[in-house]
Amino acid sequence: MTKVLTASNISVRYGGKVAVEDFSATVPFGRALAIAGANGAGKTSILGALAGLIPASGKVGLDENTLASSVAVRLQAGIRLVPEHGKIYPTLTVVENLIIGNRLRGDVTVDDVYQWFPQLAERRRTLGGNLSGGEQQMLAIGMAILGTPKVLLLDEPTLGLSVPVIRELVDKLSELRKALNLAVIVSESDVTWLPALTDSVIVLDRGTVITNFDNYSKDTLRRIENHMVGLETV
Amino acid sequence: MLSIEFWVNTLSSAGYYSLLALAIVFVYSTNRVLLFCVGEIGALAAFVTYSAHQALHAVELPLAASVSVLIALALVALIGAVLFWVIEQLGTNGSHFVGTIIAIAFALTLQGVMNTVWQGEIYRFEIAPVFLDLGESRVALLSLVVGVSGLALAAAAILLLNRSRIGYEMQALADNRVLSILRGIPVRRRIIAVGAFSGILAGIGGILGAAVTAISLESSTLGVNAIIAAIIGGLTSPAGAIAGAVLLAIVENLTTVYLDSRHVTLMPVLLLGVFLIFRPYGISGKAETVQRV
Amino acid sequence: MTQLQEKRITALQWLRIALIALAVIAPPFVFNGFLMSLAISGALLALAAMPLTLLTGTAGLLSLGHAAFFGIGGYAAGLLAHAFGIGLTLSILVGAAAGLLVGALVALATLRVVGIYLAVGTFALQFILQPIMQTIDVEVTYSTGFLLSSPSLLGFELSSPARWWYALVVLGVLLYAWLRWLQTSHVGHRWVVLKDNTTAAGVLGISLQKTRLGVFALTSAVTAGVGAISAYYYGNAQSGIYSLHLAILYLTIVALGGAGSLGGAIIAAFVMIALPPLIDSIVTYKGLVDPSRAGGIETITVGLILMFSLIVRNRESKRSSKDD
Amino acid sequence: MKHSFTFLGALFASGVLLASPALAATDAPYKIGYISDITGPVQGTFKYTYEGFKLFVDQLNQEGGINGRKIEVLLKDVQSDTQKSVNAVHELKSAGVLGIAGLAVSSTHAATYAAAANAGIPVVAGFPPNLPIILEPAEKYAFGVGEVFNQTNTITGAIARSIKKDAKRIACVSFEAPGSIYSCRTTLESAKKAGFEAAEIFIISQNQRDYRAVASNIAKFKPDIITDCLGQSHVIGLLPALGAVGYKGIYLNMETAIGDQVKRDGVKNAPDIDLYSYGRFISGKNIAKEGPQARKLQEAASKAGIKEIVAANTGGWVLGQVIAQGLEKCQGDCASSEDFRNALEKVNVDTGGLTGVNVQFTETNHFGPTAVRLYHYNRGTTNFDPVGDWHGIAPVRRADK
Repeated sequence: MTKVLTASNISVRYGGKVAVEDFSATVPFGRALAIAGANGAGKTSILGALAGLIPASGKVGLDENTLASSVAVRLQAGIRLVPEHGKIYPTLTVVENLIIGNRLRGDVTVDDVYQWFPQLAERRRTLGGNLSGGEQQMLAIGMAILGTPKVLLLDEPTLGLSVPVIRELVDKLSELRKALNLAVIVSESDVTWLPALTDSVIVLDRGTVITNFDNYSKDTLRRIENHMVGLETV
Repeated sequence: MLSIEFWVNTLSSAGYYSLLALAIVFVYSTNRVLLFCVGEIGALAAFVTYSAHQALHAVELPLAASVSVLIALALVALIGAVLFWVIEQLGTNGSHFVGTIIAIAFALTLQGVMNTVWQGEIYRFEIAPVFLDLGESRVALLSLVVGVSGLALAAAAILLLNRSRIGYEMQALADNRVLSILRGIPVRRRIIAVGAFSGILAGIGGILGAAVTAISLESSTLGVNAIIAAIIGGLTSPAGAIAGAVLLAIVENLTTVYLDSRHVTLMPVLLLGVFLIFRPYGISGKAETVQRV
Repeated sequence: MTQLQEKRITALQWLRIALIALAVIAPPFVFNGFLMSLAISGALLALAAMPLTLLTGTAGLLSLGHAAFFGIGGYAAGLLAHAFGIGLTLSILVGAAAGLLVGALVALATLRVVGIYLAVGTFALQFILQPIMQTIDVEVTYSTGFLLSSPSLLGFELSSPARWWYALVVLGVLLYAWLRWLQTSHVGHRWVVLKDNTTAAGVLGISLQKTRLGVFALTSAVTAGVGAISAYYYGNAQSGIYSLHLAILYLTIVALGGAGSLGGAIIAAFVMIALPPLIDSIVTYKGLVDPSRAGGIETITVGLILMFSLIVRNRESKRSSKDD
Repeated sequence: MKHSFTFLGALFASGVLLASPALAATDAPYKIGYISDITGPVQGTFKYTYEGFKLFVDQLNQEGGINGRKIEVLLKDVQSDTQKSVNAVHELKSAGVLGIAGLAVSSTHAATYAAAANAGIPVVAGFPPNLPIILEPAEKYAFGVGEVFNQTNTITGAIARSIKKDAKRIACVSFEAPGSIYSCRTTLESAKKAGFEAAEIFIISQNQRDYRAVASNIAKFKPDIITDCLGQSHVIGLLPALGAVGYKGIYLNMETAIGDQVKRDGVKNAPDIDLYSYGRFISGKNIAKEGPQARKLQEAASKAGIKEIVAANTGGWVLGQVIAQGLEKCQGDCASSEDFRNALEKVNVDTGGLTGVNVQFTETNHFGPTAVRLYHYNRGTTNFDPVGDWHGIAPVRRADK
């Protein structure tokens, strides 16, 4: 049984500009890691690199075997990215979105998704574009976990959602993580939800890792925030 | 009032216009490119069908007609695929009207090919004329067949798209390419499949059109009316393309009956002008929310 | 930058200026009748291609109505000469005014649409103007088209190819300078914003409608003005000349010249003029190909050049957009 | 931008080398330019006139040419493009031609004449379309040996009357081009003079591909006779459509380089249409008996593998005769194009059976009197049999002068 996702020395360059510099992390299955940092810190680039969407140097592997950097290979290996924007097809209905997601046959089926997210079952005929923010996020996660997911990468999942919806989402995510034994990496720029969503955090500033914490005491949250705002430097 | 003949003529024009317009809509909704060479692809299919039939007929191959149609459709499918492959070379940042100029360049190249190979000759399919006497007017069976088969094939193509997984994937691709990559759709292969599929639709439309008119370089101007039909129908909706084609066929035939047949080209363009001003996104086109002015 | 590099840069610039000066002054002395007519046709194409480069390249508005605006200028010259005996100079102004009006109308009619739909509006214009021009041909000139002769520009008699060439060169330089100034001025910046990011334009308080109306009317007026000059050079304004084919030729020139590059458009215009005789002599050289195929091969070549230049130009801009 | 500048410059420079003019020699052949649409959009109409012209010139050169000098033909294929036509005139002037023959679609004629006039070179337009500016008072450098519809169609009414004495209603079908519309106008005027009560024009639009609607319109008019001024692609589309809508009556086609086979295919599936055709130049599988030049054309054509001579071949042959006589009558060794122009105004060619009357130019009329003959299509023998004699047409003055 594969037990851990390892990412080592991931660097991303756009032309001359360096977006991410030497990022490494290991996430055991069933655990969740947060990548925290202000906008433009390189969070989205890291997730894109892990999913194979964005060309990057460095290695990504499940246990010992390294994965090729094509999206298709990473998908087959079970790595699923839910992007920040354009995470569902607004012009297709819920069921059509799920049919697209269901290309990769596997353990989790459309009915499972309906069980995880009952609201989607009720609104199965409505167009994605007509769903609420929270429902769209659930549909996006539903599409991503179809087939046999192993790693779930979420880019700013709580952005733009109301507090009750976020609370429901966070509970559902931890349920999913345990039930499907997923390794989860969440990019977050809002510190409040870190403890509920994840077990450890790596803080980034303009592409470089500043520090990381593997527990969330009150003090840790304050220090993470200072780093993000630049009050505390390494 | 309007004779049966009028309705049969309208039906047959609607038949081949809807296939051509559908090809335009599939292309536009996939990569926002206006398929200016739809008429040339149709004319080329007609020429290839005719020449292949002549050659196969000489060798007395059975089923010569259907084999030659298949050869023609295979060729135009290839051309559609190559067009999409070239447009893909522009990469994602290639704005859609660079792609459209590529379609115009394809139209030019295909005209050159037809001019070089068939040298401006004009042919007709040897289809024995069979007439039906409905009421007091005589109606050519061929017009009926062209009309019915055109509309039926167009409806089938839409059903294929609205019901099959490949259909959803094509729509998904048009909607959001990055998400489609992330969900495992083989984007490049699907895009080229849309190209081939649109080429076949345009090819069938061209062959049906030529069956009722003539096989000549000039019959590529059927593409001009098909573009108007597609735009009136709303460039982003397949059903709209058929509605646009039927409306265009009615306007064309009404013009010939009541006005002077000379204005057959002008009236659809005026109709297009009216749509551009009052309902720019056509009968059932979805508003282009991304770039709303 | 070292001293040496600076020296080499200025030398290069001097070489370029010298080359351009040579290309401008030499032709009437060096070329024979045929090459002179090619050069003048090329100059006329370049004059009309520059405004389209601005419209499509800088402001990002694809137009298929370029031949129609060209025809408006031609017919203005024809009607004025036929009815009032008015010469070239005034025809250019009247033609430009007519072009400005029609251009503004088309822009107004397609105000609520974006991108490809505007190309469709100009495409419709081509098919609306064609029957109007044909009716004028039948009713007014018994199908010959307007015959225009003895052109003189501001008193300068255009009686010989050399005079035509120098007049067009002067006009070309003036037009190039004016459009280049516009491109780099605040007006030009608004066009670039119009092209690249319509939402940003809204934020910056740039009225999209006014910008689009302005650039469309301006480029249509210039094109119509050149249309009047061209009608006098060819001595005839007839509906058959202003075809969709001519509009596509202009698009090819703009694409070959590179988006927004006025200099590129000028060079591409001369290349596209030199191409047919070049292909003809290559194709029929030692019976390489049966001459009756030459026409088709030429059309194929123009199509392939248009495609090739688009892909190369696009790849270049993609590479450059990566750097900044 | 830098590397593309050099690439584009090189392309243009090489164009200069290859197109430079040929060299000159003492008793050099007479140089005649020929401009036409050989590979362009309307080549189906024009390449056969050139074919006839070349047959005549090659045969004349074999017989030793004129005053011992051969005729060298410089062909410029302009594909019915105005810009290329004007550039071709300048190219031919640089090559030192005495005159230019042929021309492509009528929309390019005015510009070609204008450029040739500036260059002082006479232009003799071939079959079919000729602009009315060659009628009296003709433009100085413009001549024509084809069809000027304003003149030819003045007789169409009488010809239609001669086919069916009691015919009352006539329809004329033209396509959306100024020359063609104007031709039908003249036809309908002559029909009214010849006693037709109802006469109507039907215009096929520019890219009209679907002729059934037009055909049913024409049928609804219930004409006794339908005549036309159309191109090849229109005739191929219209005749079957008329059959399809059940038109039973006479179709009188004006031969404008359409060709007999196209007409045969058109009426093959329309048994009720009684097809007639009229034209200035004879055509057919064996025309030798029509006259000496007809026999020569027949021999030259069969040698060149042409099974059936079309009117355009004959038109090209007569164009060759006119050019040849112009060169003969040119004083001295016909050094300048001006001499050739003056000689052309003295031309009076006996076409040896190829046409009804001689081709005769004068100082003020560069087209001259013409004649047309009526043919009836015999479905049995698939021949077009002549009906009665040639109908002479008096020269017509220009409408705009």
